[in-house]
Amino acid sequence: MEDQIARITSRLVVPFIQVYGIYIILHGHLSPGGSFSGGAIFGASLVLVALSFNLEAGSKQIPHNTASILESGGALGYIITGLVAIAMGGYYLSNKAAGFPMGEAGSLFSAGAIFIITIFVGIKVASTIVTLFYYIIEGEK
Amino acid sequence: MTPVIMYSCRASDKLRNTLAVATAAITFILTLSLYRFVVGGGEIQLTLFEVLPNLEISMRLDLLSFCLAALASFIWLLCTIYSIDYMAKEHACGRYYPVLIFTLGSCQGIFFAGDLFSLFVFFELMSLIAYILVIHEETEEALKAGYKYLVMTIIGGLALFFGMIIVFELGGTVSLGVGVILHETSLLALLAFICFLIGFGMKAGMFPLHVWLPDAHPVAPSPASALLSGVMLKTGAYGLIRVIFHVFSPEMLQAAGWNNILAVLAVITILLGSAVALTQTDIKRRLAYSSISQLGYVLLGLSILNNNAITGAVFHIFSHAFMKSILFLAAGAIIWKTGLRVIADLKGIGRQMPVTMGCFSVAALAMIGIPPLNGFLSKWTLAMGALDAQMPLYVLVLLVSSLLNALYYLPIVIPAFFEMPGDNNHDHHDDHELEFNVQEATPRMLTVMIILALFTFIFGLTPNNIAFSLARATAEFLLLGGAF
Amino acid sequence: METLQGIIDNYYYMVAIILFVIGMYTMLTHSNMIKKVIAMNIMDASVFLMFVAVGYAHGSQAPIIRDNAEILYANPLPGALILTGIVVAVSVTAYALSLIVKIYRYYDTCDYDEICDIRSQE
Amino acid sequence: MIDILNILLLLFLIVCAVGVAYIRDLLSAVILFSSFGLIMAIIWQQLSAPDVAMVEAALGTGVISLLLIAAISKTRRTE
Amino acid sequence: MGFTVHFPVLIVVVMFFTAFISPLLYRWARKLAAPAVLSALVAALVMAAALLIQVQQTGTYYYHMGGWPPPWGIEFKADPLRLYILLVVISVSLWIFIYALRDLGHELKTRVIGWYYTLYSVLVGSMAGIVLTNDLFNLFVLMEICAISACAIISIKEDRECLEASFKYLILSAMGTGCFLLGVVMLYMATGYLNYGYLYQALVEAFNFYPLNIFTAAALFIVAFGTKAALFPLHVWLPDAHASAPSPSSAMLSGLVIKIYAFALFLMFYEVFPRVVLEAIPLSEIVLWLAALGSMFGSIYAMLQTDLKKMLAYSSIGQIAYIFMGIGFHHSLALVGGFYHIMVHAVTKAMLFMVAGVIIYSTGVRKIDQLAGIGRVLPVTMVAFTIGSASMVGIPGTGGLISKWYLALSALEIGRPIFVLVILASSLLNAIYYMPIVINAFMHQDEFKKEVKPVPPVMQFCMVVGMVFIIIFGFFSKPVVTLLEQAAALFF
Repeated sequence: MEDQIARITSRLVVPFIQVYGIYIILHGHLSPGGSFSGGAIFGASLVLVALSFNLEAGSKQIPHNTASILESGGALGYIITGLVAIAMGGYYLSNKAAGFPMGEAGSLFSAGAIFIITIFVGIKVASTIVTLFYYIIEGEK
Repeated sequence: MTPVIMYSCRASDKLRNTLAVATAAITFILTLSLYRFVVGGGEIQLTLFEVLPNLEISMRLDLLSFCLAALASFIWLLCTIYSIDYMAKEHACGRYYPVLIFTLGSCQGIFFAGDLFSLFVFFELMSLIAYILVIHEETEEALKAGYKYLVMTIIGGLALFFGMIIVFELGGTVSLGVGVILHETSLLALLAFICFLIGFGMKAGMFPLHVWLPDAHPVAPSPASALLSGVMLKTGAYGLIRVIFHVFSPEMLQAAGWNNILAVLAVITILLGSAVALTQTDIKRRLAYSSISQLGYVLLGLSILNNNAITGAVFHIFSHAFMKSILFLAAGAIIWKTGLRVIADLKGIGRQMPVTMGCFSVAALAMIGIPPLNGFLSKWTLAMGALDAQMPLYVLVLLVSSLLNALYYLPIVIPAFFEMPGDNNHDHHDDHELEFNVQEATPRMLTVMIILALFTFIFGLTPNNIAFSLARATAEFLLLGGAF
Repeated sequence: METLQGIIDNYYYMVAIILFVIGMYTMLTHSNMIKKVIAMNIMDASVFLMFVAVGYAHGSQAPIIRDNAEILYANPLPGALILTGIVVAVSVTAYALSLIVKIYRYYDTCDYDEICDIRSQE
Repeated sequence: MIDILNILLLLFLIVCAVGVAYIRDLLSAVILFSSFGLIMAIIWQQLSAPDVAMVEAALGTGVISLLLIAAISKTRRTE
Repeated sequence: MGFTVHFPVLIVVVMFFTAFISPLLYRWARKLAAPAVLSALVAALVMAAALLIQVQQTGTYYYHMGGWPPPWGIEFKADPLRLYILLVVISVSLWIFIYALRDLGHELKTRVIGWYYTLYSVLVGSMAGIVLTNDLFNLFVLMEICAISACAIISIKEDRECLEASFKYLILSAMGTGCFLLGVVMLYMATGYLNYGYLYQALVEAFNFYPLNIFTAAALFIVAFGTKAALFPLHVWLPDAHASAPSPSSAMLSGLVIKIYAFALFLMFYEVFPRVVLEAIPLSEIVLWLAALGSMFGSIYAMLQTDLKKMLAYSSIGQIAYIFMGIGFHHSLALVGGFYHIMVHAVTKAMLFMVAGVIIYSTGVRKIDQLAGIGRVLPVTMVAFTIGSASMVGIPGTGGLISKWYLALSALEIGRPIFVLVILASSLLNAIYYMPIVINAFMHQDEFKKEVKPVPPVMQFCMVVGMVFIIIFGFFSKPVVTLLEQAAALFF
């Protein structure tokens, strides 16, 4: 995997991939895409680093512990957001009814709870993919 | 009212023994105390709690249950007393006594059960607990016999379960207190009848389901086999009586001819049991086969379904309980003292153990049906019943089997008294000569046997004794339509 | 002829079913575990294809709100469900692969038949 | 016209699937599988489900192939 | 209604929440992880019980996630039957978890115990979700989660058998899920709904137009749930998986997981497919005969086993068949019997696996023939085993009898005594393979030779609880049966 071309290309491409992933996550409610695909793209970019350089470089980008903490944290955030809806008087995961601030349709902050949830899920997916990759490649745990 | 099941405490041997005897005695006294009430025609139906809708654990007391309960607790009391000495050199008494008392409890439960379901529950409980008695010796043989016993018991239990479900399905209830449950014949009802026949017949050692019995009874400790033969077999007969009179009705059975199934099986049981007993060399095995044939009398009486026959059957339950207990206890005493089990070795033993063998002979004679012993009375009544039902054939059967009884009991009794040990000069018999210098069994064991033998006399000598009149009353009570 | 027409009209469904069968066949008959996992994905994808085809009306547009309200939208529900489905499939795959890697470490093969041989020899 | 494109894509899909089933080299099978995924993504785009297509492209093709390759690199390449 | 209105979703959410928080806790505050799961289970139990009381007073109600009404939104349904199953699931898993706390340290490496907590909570949460959900797609997702976590709690003990067994389980379960999803698509094609209630209504009409679709869907569902619940010919994965797993996992899998799928099949048959469909093709009949075969063959296979846990696993195949019979009879009494059996068997089989776990824990023995005389050294354990096997056989006084009673009764009620025979025959077979173990354990002459570690009190406590419950089920079944009868009456 120690290939010069791959390294340089990936060094060039990775930031763009990451920005694109974040874009997809954030605009999930406006355009096609969303947290799953965005998270996957973001996670894949991290894996790409590991593949094109070496594993140490990859794990420097996002250490294992952080990844697994983020994984749990993302899911927790999702659940808590849902619970907040109950606390605010709506049903579980309810959005507008629970009083999350809604923006104007078409703008970035227009979806209330969905926006928050999307971010959490994106984090979760990205970190999960990274963890899974290391899990398989290193084969321990 | 309900016999209280007590656990003997494990702390000390003495205390345990006393407690076991005391429990049996208390049970007996409690049961007896119901006598006045029952003879007055009283009945009690008592629901303890409901397991399922229309399916409860309930208690019931009437003449029949009283008879058997009294009988059972009496024999139990005596056997427990007997056990104290017998078991003294056995192992695992800490297990034996609680189990014994527990079995008594469940046995009383069977007799006092107020509906088929509780009957079934107690029946299974008793059978499974008795398993521990059967395999008490823990020898290879005992385990094998026990396993057979267990499997047959479970098959029987399942058959009962099937029959019970059919009854519940057809009749909507399984209570014994409502009189007849099934009024019409149908395929399902026949199936139910056969199932009950299998389930209870299994316990009663009916042909062809007797296979467990000759294995299981001999391997148990003698007091336990006395109980197994004397009392527990009767639970099967009791169950059949209940089924015949309270679930089905005699008229219906006669109309449908189903009682003939029972009759045929009973006849085969009688003859087969006697015939096979002849060929046995082990004394306890011979006694066990004899139990099979004797239970055949009871079943035959039930199948004839008239007053005399049922009186005979119920009375035979009594008399057989006494007789067989004596026989097993006496055999137990011999084994306990000498370790001999093979009949041929017992020659001349009557001289060393006169009282034991005396009791044994009395019971054996009773079995054969020599007047004035109780065996005669029950056979006589049965024969009368058969004649009443225009069935002289059955009388013939009775006679043949009595003859067979004589053939297999007398060879035990006569040589025991009138031959010298080792008469037939086989070399190996000489070894036993020394062992024959034995004393009688302990007084406690003797007392028990003597009491039982006395009862055999009393019940035979006076035709209007208490047991016979009870049996008579029961038969009338049953034929009148069972419960009211 | 009518059957043929039916097949032509519903070619998405047909293809989906064919793929499903191929996937299932491969999954159950091949003894290589990685092959099994790939086949499992093909099978899942075929079901998703079918699901999306159900939601698709001929000539309809992607369900994104635009100014022009006259457009015929495809049913967004299957899409939303399949998103979930794909994620689930990916997680199953990932889990299965990690199992395979571990099994390989114990048996030094990822062929199911060989594993059975090894186990039966013991 | 668009129908023909779709049918061609679908046929290609079947070919890929059959190929995956028959190729004994696992790495090639994985590559075929990822092309299968990409075609699937295109078909979903054709079926007006762009978000599904996107997820399929990212997860189904990218991540699964990645994981598969990782697994193969850890195990054996041929069947 | 007040706050209880949120309970259905809260039960699921609490479990998932715990699942994700427990690895974090395990990392930072190791002592808190187990109590967290425990308290979550207790909370879920309390909520389920409160919900049951609530529902009995006010009747069935629906919970719409995010406030979106069906047919689009995700819907949870709370009716007495589901809550009963839920209660069984949660209480049994609470009980197993208490046992697991002690046993896990023995069977697993310390490092993965935190993950075990996670998987355990996910498993419980997803089972609760499967029970409560009222929507096919949601069911699919939860089933997958359940399958993955079920596989994972097998494979977490990293030895060869576990890994292999869980891979087999995973593949077959993936096949099941594929079939299920295809069935869902078929139904969706025919009706355009995924919500049970809507489907039920729409299918009556759609049945005239797309009978083939609906038949296919039904068949696929049988395959799917049959695979997952180990219905007879599709059971191949179960013995390996359940036997090789760590004992708490086996208890969980055999006790609860397979029953959840049986329950899901029940929901399909009674809440999704209308009577018209089921009368048109003999679906219940197929299930019934498969169940009958299963109950016999499961027992016969069990007889041939030499490994204790494997025998228990095969016995599960025989026992799950009773539940399928309860579904297949199409009679309210049979439902009562089947559901009662869900509870009884959950407790019994979980307890038996605990017993197996204790035996392995304290002596290391797994083979049946090495158990001779073990009753003398582990009395409580083997008494538990005895009572458990008595319940399996259906000895009166144990819960097993009651469920068999109802099943047999309904078999007669619909006029098919042959199935009574099947039930009885399989009980007999059960007796044949359970009883020798009990006998050998207590009555064998030889002393037990292996070294024996003392059994921790927690484990003993758990087994005693199991025994007590089995006997309670045998005698005081009335409240549960009444509840079930009411619930079953809704379907007829």
